[in-house]
Amino acid sequence: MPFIPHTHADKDSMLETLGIASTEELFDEIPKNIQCDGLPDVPDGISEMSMLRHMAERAHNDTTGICFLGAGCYDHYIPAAVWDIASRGEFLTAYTPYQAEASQGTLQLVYEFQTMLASLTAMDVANASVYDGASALAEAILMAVRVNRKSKSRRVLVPASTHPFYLATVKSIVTHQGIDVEIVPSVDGVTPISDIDLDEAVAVVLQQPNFFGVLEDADSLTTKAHEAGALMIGVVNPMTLALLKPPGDWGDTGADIVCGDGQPLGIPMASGGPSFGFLCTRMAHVRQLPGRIAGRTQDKDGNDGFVLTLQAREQHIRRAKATSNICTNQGLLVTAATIYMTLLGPQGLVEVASACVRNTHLLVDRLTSHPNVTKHFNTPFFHECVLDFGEPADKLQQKFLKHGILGGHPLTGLIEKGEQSMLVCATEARSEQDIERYYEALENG
Amino acid sequence: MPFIPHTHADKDSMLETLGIASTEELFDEIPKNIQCDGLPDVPDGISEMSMLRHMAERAHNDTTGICFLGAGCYDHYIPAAVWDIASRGEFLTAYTPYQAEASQGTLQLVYEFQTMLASLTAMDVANASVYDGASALAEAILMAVRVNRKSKSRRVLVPASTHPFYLATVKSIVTHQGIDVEIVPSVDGVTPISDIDLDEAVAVVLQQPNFFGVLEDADSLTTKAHEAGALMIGVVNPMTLALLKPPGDWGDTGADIVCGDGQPLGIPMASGGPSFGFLCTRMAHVRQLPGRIAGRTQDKDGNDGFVLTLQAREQHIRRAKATSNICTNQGLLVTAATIYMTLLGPQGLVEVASACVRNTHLLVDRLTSHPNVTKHFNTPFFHECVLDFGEPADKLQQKFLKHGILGGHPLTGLIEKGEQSMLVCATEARSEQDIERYYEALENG
Amino acid sequence: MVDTIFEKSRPSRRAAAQRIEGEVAHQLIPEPYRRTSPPALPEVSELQAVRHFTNLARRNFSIDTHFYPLGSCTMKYNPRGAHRAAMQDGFLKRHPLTPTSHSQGVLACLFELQEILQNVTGTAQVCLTPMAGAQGELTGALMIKAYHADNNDHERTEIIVPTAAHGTNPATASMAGLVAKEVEVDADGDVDLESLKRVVSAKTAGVMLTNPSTCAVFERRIQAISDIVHDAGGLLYYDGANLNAILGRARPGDMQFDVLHLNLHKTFATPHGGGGPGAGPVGANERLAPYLPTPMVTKSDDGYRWVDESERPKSIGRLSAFMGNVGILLRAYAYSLLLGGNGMCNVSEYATLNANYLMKRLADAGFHPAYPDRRATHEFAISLRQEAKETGVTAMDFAKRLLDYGFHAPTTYFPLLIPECFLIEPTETETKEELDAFADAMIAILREAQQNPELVKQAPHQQSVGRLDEVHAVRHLDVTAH
Amino acid sequence: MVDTIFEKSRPSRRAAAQRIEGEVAHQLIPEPYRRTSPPALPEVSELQAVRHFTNLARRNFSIDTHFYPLGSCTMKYNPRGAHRAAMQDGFLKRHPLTPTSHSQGVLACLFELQEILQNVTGTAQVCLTPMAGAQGELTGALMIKAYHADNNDHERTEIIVPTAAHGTNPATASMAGLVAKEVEVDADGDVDLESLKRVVSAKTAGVMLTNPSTCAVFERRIQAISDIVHDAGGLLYYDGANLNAILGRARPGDMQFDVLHLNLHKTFATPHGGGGPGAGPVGANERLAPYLPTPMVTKSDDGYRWVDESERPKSIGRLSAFMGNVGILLRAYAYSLLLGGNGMCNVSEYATLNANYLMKRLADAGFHPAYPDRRATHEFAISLRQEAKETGVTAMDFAKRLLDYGFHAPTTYFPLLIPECFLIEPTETETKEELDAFADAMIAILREAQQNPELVKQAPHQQSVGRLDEVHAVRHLDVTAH
Ligand SMILES: Cc1ncc(COP(=O)(O)O)c(C=O)c1O
Ligand SMILES: Cc1ncc(COP(=O)(O)O)c(C=O)c1O
Repeated sequence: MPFIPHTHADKDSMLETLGIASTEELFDEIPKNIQCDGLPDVPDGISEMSMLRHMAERAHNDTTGICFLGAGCYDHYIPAAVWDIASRGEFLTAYTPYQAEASQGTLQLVYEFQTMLASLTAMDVANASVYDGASALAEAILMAVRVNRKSKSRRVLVPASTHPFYLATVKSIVTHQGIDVEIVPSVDGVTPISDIDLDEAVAVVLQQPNFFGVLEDADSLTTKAHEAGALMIGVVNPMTLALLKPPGDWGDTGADIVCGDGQPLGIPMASGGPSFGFLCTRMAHVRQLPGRIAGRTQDKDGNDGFVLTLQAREQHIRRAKATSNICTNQGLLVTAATIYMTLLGPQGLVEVASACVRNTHLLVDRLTSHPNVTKHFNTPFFHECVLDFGEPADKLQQKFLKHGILGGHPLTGLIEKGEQSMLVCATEARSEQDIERYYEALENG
Repeated sequence: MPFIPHTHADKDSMLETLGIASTEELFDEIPKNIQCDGLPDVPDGISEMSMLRHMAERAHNDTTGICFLGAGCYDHYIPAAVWDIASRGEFLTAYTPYQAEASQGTLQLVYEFQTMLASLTAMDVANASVYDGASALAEAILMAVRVNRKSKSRRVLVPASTHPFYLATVKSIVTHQGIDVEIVPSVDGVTPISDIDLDEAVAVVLQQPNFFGVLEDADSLTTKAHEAGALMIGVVNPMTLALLKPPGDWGDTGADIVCGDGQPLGIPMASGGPSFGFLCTRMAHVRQLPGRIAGRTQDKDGNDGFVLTLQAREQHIRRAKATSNICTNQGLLVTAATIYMTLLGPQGLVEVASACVRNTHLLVDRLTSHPNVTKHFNTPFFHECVLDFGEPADKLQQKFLKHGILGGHPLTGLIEKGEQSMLVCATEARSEQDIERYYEALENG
Repeated sequence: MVDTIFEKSRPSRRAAAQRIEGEVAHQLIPEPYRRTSPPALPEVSELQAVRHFTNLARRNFSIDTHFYPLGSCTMKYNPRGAHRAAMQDGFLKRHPLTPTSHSQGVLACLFELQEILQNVTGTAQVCLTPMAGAQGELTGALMIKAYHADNNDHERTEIIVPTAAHGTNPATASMAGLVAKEVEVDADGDVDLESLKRVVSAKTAGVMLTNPSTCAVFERRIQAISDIVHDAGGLLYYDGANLNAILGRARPGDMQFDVLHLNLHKTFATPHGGGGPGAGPVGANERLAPYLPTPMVTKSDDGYRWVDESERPKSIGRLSAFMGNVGILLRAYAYSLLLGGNGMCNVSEYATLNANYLMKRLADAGFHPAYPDRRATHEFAISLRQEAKETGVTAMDFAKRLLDYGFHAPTTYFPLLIPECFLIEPTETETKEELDAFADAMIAILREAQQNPELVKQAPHQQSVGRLDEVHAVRHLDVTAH
Repeated sequence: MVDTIFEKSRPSRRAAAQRIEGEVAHQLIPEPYRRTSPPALPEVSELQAVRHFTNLARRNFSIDTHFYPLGSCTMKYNPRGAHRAAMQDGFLKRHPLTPTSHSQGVLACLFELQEILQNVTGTAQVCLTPMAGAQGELTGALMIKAYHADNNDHERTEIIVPTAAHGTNPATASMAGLVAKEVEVDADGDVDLESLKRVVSAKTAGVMLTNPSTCAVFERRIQAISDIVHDAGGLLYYDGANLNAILGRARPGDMQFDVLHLNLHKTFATPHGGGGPGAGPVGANERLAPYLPTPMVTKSDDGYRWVDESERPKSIGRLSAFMGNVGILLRAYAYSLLLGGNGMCNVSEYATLNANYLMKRLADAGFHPAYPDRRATHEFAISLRQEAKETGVTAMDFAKRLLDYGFHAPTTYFPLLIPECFLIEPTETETKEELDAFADAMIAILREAQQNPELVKQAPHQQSVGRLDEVHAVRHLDVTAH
């Protein structure tokens, strides 16, 4: 009984208090025919030592090499302090701060997080978290439809240059509320803003930089969307906002809703999760924002303190009319991201973003110096770029892996001639030697 | 300036308060001729990311394989909770609990540690820590000489079966106080108790199990020592005391001073340090015990609390007459060991010790089933044993390493024909497959 | 409160060990795309950051520091070993799009976890990707919809939930484009069958039930409910939030549920992280399994691999960018290895023993269990209505005062149908001594309520802040520091 | 206090995930060697253990939670990155007796650290093994003895220490079998040269000095002292506890010191761990280098390797079972990589700026620096004698009251020659705001001492316990729970 503290004496005395002979009696309200006889098909428990040995072997199996994969999940360096602090029991093993007075740590941190994210995106408010970037986009679209009551349509435009898994998630989730997701094809890796028909659209989405790493004309689309009475939803990588114009400043009056995935802010790649999704918006729309929000208030003596606020939006109060069904969110990752942003500060984040841009440009220059390799698009990119390798990307990837290089994301089916293309990425964690090793793998592959 | 928070504005305003133009002036009392111009030979600082990348490569270099080395440092399994808690900032970054009211965490923990160690050794009191097992033995000998005032001699007997590095350390340290360390040769791996001449000895040392893993006749030696007016000093591995008779119960009235290294109690091998040395004794001798001791007391309202006690023994009060010069000790390791002993409990420690004994016996049986391999001594052993391999041990060890086996400690110069012998050890962390892999390495070596 | 991190910020101060060498890359970004003013992130030293967040942490109650009997949340011990297992470099540094050839370690863990959860729930297949209970619910609702659509049964637009249901159930219904229909709960906490029969119709897509229910009693007539709903062509969804009560003792699959989710952050002890993350794997019987989301993990001769829509054409699709909260799944896998099938049976036994014991102690002291004639399950509800009437001290006041006694408060005011409700879930990992201390605190507070009600109404008194004004927070909305 | 872990213990309770499968091995141990009754270790669950020690941790002040200006101890920020670097598996799992062939990683780190420390101190060779400052001192004293013995200079049995010296200095002398002779310090905090000349003789083995001294001022006449001692045939030992003040700005080797230790847990920011571990590497000039302890690390064509007595016949030998506190050495190495030579120079600059600023603020507020005409170094002493006389509030009372203001107290009553002394060392990693807040607290306490002295004398009031009775602790010795 690994974590059960009861001694025989404890059990006996508790049974005695209850006036029963055995714990079996406690289950006498469960109809006999649905009781099962244990879990014979689940092996018996093992010790922590054996479990860790087993899982260490498994983890060891998956050590792959130098990562040039991005595509929505990035190999950034995480300062040691981030997880040392986030793993403290008081952060790790608390739950939703329902009892505010016993949760001031988490609540103040969330308030600070909201401030940072709002500033990063140049929006007024941020929530403290939905599940991930993909589900955040789904929530953003649902929110846009609730907010934009003027619009009678349920037509939402989403560029094909959006992350394909985000697109898939959006489709799974939002179509059930009668929303019509229309994909806008891209041309040369970017969304052709002037060609878009915004008639009757309730909202338009734009990912910046887009899935292919390419910079979109967010200013024009935002202005155009607003002119057409549509809301503008930005999907962003928060790290890039150290250098890129924040969505709050896009076009005429900025995006209306901003969402994205927080993984680049101090969250390990960890097979893609847990990470966290965020949503920011204008104060006018805050009551339609899903997810937890902390607010500053006062205690009975007039001292400042923090509580969960605007809970009337949430399922535990509003039930069927809630802004979302979300309850458990990704709080611990918000904690880590807040510590990360604090340790980096504005200057640190600029340096990380700059190194990512620089390294990816270096990588692209180096790889395209090889006769077989060319850039697929000729557009400005941030820290990801599509390269054509002139041979099947799947096989090439396996060859690279033999040299300890995780070379990129094959784009089969995602762009024209994608079978020979990969989306590559070099973060600040890649060195010039790493890039050179990639080139060598390419030459010797 | 990695960890310096000063902005230009801070610096300027501080200089202004000080009424000086530059920080250079603050150093104007240092004669110019001994000032140096920076540290040109120390390379410039690098980022945490670069440092960790560099040190990860170094650490990776040293990954050796399955450890069958013991000889004073043991590869035990450490429950995950031990270092998660010991690494909390409040334990990691506090110092000696001089301000007791702001250090109740460390002080109560030390008090609990003392209780556990005293119980484990069957002694009355324990200190909370000296540097390591070797220096603990040196301190124990110095202490014995102080305690045993009746004895006019300074003759201390130490068996040759004691850990050779402990012997070396003792020699470096104690001889300067005019103490005469006499080595008692061992016969067949054990100390020949009846042959020992205890005349005028002030103290006798016995390591149990001894360096060769062999069990010594501690009972007889203790009684004999006491009859001769000498103090008995036991050197023990605390983990073994789950199964072995504790020194407090040796012979007639038990050992007088017990020391050893705490590494087996939740401390990583980490190249042999930091670990901690411990010392236990009878209440009558507590004022001669070096090192920190926590005591329970009361606060002004009569509530229980903890303080450092008997500080008059220590250098900061007693100066030249102190029991030892020790100041900074190995507190954090005491913290880890206390958590470790708590998580294991008496039953867990018995299981660990049993598994060590079982595994080493399995290992010895398996290896000696090979025609070239024999036991060097034919005496009962605990979890280490000397095996003769019939070929040079140094070379054999390199062969084993090629198979991922760290095979043992070559005994060149330590026993007769030691060039072909190794001290081997299998802790609870070794599996039957590990042992089988060792055998295969032996066969295929 | 302590100063916010922004008050500690000074222009151009920084944690310089986190610097990255090299030039700012402005020139690589065409001008119209550039940011012109830096974000207002705090500018502090590394020590300031460490000290600030360490001290914030110290202002939280948590399982590691306090008894935390939050009903419906299963705040049991979160093994540090499981955390360690998931925090290994091999797992943390794995990119989600790493080829299968180099992912056999994590895939093996996930595959085995699928199998374990199938066994535990009595379902045919399990998909691990949903990222919390509520996403699991949405998954189930969408699967039910997809099933009916597949059968050209397009009129089934209603989903039935008990009045006592958790808020996520009706909210999920809406999110799935279904209409939540409430069904009454009778005086004993069971679903009222007559009420159920009235609400069931040809429009019924399904029913969502928790069993044990959110009233903290076992739904005894589950068979009858199942028959009524199934006969009407509806499906049964099991909300697994309360699985801790019956782990290894009764399986939802054996109760005729068609689809269900588990809350790994509850039953499988993954840390709650101050609000999350969790994981809400979904299991289904043969009938509904084809609709499970993607990706899932399968095993074939040449190892483990992902399965996506190409092989599962009926799947409702993808619910997250990658594979859900893998890190949490790994912790749950580690936990299930530690417990094993035998250990899981002990969980429900001792969780139930603890709840019944604490309920008895409180009842003996004069408190009022919501369902005095029923067994407690892994948790139980008491109503403080009478105490509130007699002393003016509400359940919320009791909750706040408990903090001063060193206990996190139970869940308050849920389920809504029990007035002045405390939903108390001690979990199996707490000692009898801790339960006794909690009961003693409740008794002491009751005495305070009788003798000095203001003391309790003004509580807490020993926390870093006094009772906080939630109404003020909404009226004077202050959600960012700038 | 909270209950001790023993009060939480119950017979046969345990943290069962820590079980090891298999039989108890009694039969493998001959009967006379067996233990017959189990040790009284606590029997608790894993949650109880985690909760107990987590809550104990929360009762500590520490650098990570509080300003901790403990003079002579250099309580600066301990970088988490350095801790992470040393806690890597490759380092943690290395057995100390692993062959050199498989230890090149750690050996390279240690070798480079030796080189860095040689550079930093201006010495010819450094040995890393001493495990704290005091062991470094003993090492130095033994080396001095060995040197004189080697020169057949057997009468040199005395070692000179200033009256203000740290207690470890005279204690070390005794441990080395030398006699500590005190030398006076003058009114400005410098060693009194006349006094020195009187005490120096043909019996002088050497002198032990800290510079800056424990009076927290720089010993200006170091050259003269060196000449006097060297001329008399004695050697100079440098106690490196205060190196933070002059890092990268003045090197002990350049001041004619023959042998010295560093405190890596001070100057090189390795965590103090609630009392330790530390590391006290010893450096020596060409004359004394042959006597350095073993093992040391050297580099040759085929890599790094250990050097032992066989190659260093004059060595004083071994001071620990293996290689000292390697884990701490790795942290110090990481720290020195982070700082680099340039960063080290900043350390002394800002440590000194902080100390001088805080001294000025306190002096301006009416407090009395012990050496008002001297520069502060990285620390400074104030005397509260006058305040004590006027208000009856002692330095200890001030110290206890500071805790209530959220500051760890400075070092009190050291050096002994300064009455009612506070030795205050802010370190370079604290902000100006923190220093200002500390100064404000001191001013506020002074006002309290004047207006309501009992408040201060009864302090602390806001800690987990009130003022503890140390005399009671000695009189009623209670050092184990059983
Ligand atoms: C009964 C019940 N159902 C569903 C949920 C939702 O689960 P989650 O918070 O993981 O989304 C909860 C969570 O508290 C619950 O208690
Ligand atoms: C001046 C001085 N010398 C020596 C020491 C002893 O160093 P350690 O505590 O590392 O043994 C100290 C420690 O505080 C000190 O301040």
